[in-house]
Amino acid sequence: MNWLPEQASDFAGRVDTVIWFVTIISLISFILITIGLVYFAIKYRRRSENDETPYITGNLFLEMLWTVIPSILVMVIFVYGFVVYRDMRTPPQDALEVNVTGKQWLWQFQYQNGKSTINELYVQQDKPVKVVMRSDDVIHSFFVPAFRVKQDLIGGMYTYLWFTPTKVGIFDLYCAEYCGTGHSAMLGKVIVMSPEAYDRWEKGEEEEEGKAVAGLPPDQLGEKLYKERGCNACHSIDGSTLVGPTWKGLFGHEVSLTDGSTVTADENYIRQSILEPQAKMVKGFGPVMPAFKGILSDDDVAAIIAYIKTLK
Amino acid sequence: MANHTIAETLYVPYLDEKGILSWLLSTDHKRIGIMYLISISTSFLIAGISSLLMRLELIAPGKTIVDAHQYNVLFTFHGTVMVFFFIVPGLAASLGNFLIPLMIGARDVAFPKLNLGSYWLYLLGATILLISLLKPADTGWTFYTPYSIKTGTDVILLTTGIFILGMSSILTGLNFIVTIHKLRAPGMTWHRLNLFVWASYATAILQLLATPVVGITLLLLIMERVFGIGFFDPAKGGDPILFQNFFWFYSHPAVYIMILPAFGVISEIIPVFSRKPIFGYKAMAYSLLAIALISFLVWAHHMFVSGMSEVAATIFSFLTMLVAIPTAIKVFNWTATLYKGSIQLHSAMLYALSLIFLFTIGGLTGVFLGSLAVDVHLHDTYFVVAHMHYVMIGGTVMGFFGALHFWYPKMFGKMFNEKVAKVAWALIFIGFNVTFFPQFILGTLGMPRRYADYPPEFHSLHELSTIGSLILGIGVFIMTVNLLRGLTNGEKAPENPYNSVSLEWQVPSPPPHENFEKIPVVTDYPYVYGKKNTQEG
Amino acid sequence: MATKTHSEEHHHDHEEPHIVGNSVYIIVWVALMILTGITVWVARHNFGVFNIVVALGIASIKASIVALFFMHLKYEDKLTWTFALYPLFLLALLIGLTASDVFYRLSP
Amino acid sequence: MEEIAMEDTHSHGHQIDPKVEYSAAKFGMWLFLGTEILLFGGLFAAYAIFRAKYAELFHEQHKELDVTLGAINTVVLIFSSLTMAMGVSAIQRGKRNLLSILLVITILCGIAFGVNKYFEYGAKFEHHLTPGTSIFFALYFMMTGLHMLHVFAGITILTVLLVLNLKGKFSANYNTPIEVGGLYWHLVDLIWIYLFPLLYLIS
Ligand code: HEA
Ligand code: HEA
Ligand code: HEC
Ligand code: CUA
Ligand SMILES: [Cu+2]
Repeated sequence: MNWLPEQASDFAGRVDTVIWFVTIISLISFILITIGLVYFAIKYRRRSENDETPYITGNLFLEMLWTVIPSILVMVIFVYGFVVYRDMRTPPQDALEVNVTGKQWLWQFQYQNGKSTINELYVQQDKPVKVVMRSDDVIHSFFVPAFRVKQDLIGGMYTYLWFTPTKVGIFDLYCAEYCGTGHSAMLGKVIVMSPEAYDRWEKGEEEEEGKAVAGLPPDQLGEKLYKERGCNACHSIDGSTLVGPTWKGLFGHEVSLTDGSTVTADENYIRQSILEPQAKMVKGFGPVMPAFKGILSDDDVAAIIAYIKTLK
Repeated sequence: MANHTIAETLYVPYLDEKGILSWLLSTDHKRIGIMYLISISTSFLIAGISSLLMRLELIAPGKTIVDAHQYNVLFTFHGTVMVFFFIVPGLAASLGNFLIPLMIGARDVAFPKLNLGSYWLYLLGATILLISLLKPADTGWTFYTPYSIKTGTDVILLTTGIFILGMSSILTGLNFIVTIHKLRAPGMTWHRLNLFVWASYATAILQLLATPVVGITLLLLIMERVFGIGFFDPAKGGDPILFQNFFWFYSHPAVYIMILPAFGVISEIIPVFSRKPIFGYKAMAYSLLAIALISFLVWAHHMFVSGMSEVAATIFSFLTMLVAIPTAIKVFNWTATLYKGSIQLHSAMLYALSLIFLFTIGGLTGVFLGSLAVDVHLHDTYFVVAHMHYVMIGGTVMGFFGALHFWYPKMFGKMFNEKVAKVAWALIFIGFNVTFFPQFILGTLGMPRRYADYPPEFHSLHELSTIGSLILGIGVFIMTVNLLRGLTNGEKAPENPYNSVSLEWQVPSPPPHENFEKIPVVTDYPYVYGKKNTQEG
Repeated sequence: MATKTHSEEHHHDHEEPHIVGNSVYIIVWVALMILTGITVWVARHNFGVFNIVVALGIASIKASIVALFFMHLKYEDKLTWTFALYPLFLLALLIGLTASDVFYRLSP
Repeated sequence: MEEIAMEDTHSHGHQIDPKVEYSAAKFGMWLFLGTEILLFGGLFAAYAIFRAKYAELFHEQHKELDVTLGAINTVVLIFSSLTMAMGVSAIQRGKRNLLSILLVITILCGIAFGVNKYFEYGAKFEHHLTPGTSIFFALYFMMTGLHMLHVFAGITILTVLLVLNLKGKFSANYNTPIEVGGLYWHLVDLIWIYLFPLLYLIS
């Protein structure tokens, strides 16, 4: 039965056992009640208007029974859930720390080795990771179903969660706390690598990525960045308006700004719009786009511009 | 109205006086009940239509009919209208108003004018909600800060509307508590009260004492937006989780404001259609109070992953489990009432039985969410959406529909078409399950709630859910039309079509303005069905 | 609750307003003034953590006096007492359980 | 229909028995006071949390408040509670004119309280202390502001009662509204009794 997602962290299995445990208790109570309902409704259906019925007002023993048994069961459920939860809240000393900042509407990860990534969290298989989180604006929530972990990110305070990934692969990361228009687009990936691959990534992603990426023409690299860096959360390429203006037909066109002036969307304007978005605000939009200065390299920006040019 | 004695008056049904003002200015509890009934049903249908739009958007990944912002507006509207305009005032104010005085043998509630005032407040709140639609809010029905402080949409008007509705709710609760304490007919002791009255009493306590807290919370939210005070804004040293604590201090008890009257309703329906006394009357009565009292202790189970302290999470998970116990007693006692009965599957009874079945699913999934380790995974996923609809529709709305069919002849003196009612019930029952059962699976698979768009792997289950919602919509539509047609084309109802022994059926249908020609003297509780000497059959 | 209110049922048949003499009120008022004086005086001295305890203690005494005498709570039935005290209990819950969150949050 | 017998009792018509009405009205007001306590409760809870969190800030900023003005207002309100209570006794003894006088004094006290607060707020705004200044001032303005609203509501109620009394509506036999209105006025006093030390006397 595939009603639980794949298990890819060490306590995914334990959480699932709790879920199964509660499911079985629930199923038993539910089936008992359903049998009672259906059986009685059929067996004692009204045969005539003058059916005789007994005057039964209650039965202390039975009532005690179905007070005490559920009480015991729910206490067991509580304790079991608590025990597993306590372990989920107690990271081991040797866990690798990663800092996460949630912003409307992207994830920014900072690693201890000084690297930083957007919307992609790189971790190593079988190595515990402690994710220390904070929010730049409203509340977000870091949710990786395959790991069975979730924790809100809150402005003005740090929160954390931890997990040990057990499977190499790419896993979905969702924002689970409603955070505005781009909430459903605030998606990311957790990339679990084998120790060797992780080592290589640590030593220099550029090399590795660079090789693959170097072969790409700029506009295709731009398209890749458009998806990976989360531009697609706010900018469509089909002409529809999301949180930000569409990129379709943007290049070379007049853009009206909030201060009443207009500019032509040339390379410089777009470059500035990406690096310091609040410098020139497009009319009809709020100041919500994060600044990508220091996050996107000059080459990246050039690639994105090349990509925007293709969107006629 | 006040001074003539009954003996001089002929029987004049309360419905007879015509003209809109004779309604809007009436202090007759029955008329006020009917006005609430019309208002909340309208709210339900409107919010239901908005949910159909949401479901249509979700029928496939990508944009279907609305964009992300419009989707957010839709679920905010759906959630706030369903919760604050339909289900919280819902059964309590409409059925409570209509039935409590009839059931306790009184001529009206304790403060009839205040009662009318409550209804006007409701209308005022609804008007403000409508104005707020010029720039509809997109916060979700929970108004979590700091998003609700920052968003550019009109949160102030919407929360003002809800604040006013809160006042209405408080005054209704107050009125009912006083009525039940002070206006019972001679001989109507506490252990002879209808369970619906007990349920209304427990609900009224929650309305009276939980609502002010959400009132001040929303007021503070408004002040944050207007004056920039910083209780909930981390940028100003405030604490966003404090908002959640305050909000749920009300909103958890509020879920029992929603469900308790429905529990009351089916405790009336089941004995009548099984011709058996309710099983364990006292346990049923006191479990209602127990639920109401415990419900104040569990609010933070909505916040297990919010960054609240682990200590608090543990305390609240423990306390949450406790509510399951009185509820379990109720579920088992209803089932036991059927034993050796003479069961008639009237449409009202079908809804009552569906309530037991569906609410059990909803309640048990609540226990999943109350368990800490499980909630971490399931929080803010479609599992929660499914849970709440199973308890709110499978519980409250089933109770509401059951009540409509059950007291329809009492309220209007007419009959609806029973066959059509059964067809509508079947469509609603099937449609409901097809809509919301897949959502449990979506949730465990990790589909987050409040998503305007979703990854393709969730497509088929969402599609199924949308199809279900259309079946459900058709069912609701047929039911509505059937009930409305009954008003104009229905046959005249017999005085007491189900041979109920409960007090409200002993007066003519529809009841006269004064309810009772003579104030009755009550000698037994309202569930004396069956042969008394066959204690054990 | 039911049995309690049940007995109250016989009660309200002969519930009459309770007339309190003005002399009682004057005494109560003098007491309140003295207590107000004490709070202000105490506030000028430092008792460490006990400051808030003393301040709230005196305020509670004053509030009880107002409720008992000015508001006639002393002469009310159990029902009124229940509904006068229960909100206070809920308030304590609201503060206490919220504190169990706010003051036990661990930072990572 | 054997089980529930209907018998004739002597209550005819729609009017509720005045004794029931009296006890219902009073009980209703007590319930309402419970709501009010929890309405302020949110603020008290916020106060408790933030005071524990920002003890220093509270201590520093409370010095901006004028203890003398606060103390005068306390005395004024407590005195008005006294006159209100005496007013209730007065009408219960049938002394209608005395009630009018006492109500006038109570209302005047309420107004004096308001005027006092007006100057207090004015001084704060002059020093640019507004609800947005800090959490402490947010609490100060919210708590005293909400209380002030209640004082106004109380004054309105008492004025209506005064007019009705002047029209001769109340007597030793019928004075429920006076007693119930009095309860509300005492609540206003009761809340202030807490606000005063919590806001003005933090040491
Ligand atoms: C009518 C409304 C209603 C009712 C009655 C309930 C009843 C319960 N609810 Fe639910 N709940 C909601 C409406 C309701 N809820 C809503 C609207 C939300 C979402 C809010 C939002 O975020 O938007 C929510 C969310 C919600 C959460 C938060 C989930 C999350 O966001 O992470 C939790 C967590 O504990 C929870 C728990 C419970 C429990 C334990 C009960 C219990 O009362 C259930 C008790 C009943 C039973 C258990 C079944 C009968 C008993 C038996 C058959 C006996 C055998 C049982 C056992 C042995 C276990 N609910
Ligand atoms: C009482 C409460 C209640 C009720 C009855 C419903 C009823 C329904 N709800 Fe809703 N729902 C909530 C309370 C309720 N809901 C809340 C509180 C939320 C959370 C909001 C938030 O996240 O902030 C929510 C969220 C919610 C979501 C999740 C949104 C998201 O997280 O992205 C979904 C999605 O499927 C949904 C669907 C439905 C459907 C299909 C119905 C159906 O049952 C509706 C059935 C009714 C109809 C289909 C109307 C039929 C009428 C007609 C067809 C017209 C007839 C006209 C005439 C006769 C004149 N609801
Ligand atoms: C949080 C939402 C958001 C994200 C994520 C986002 N943007 Fe934007 N963007 C906006 C908004 C809103 C505007 C319009 C207001 C403004 O000019 O700042 C905008 C404007 C722009 C413009 C100017 C467009 C015009 O029509 O003039 C460019 C170019 C742009 N963004 C590029 C990017 C790139 C590249 C990325 C990703 C690396 C990105 N944006 C990510 C919200 C976003
Ligand atoms: Cu970020 Cu939702
Ligand atoms: Cu809850």
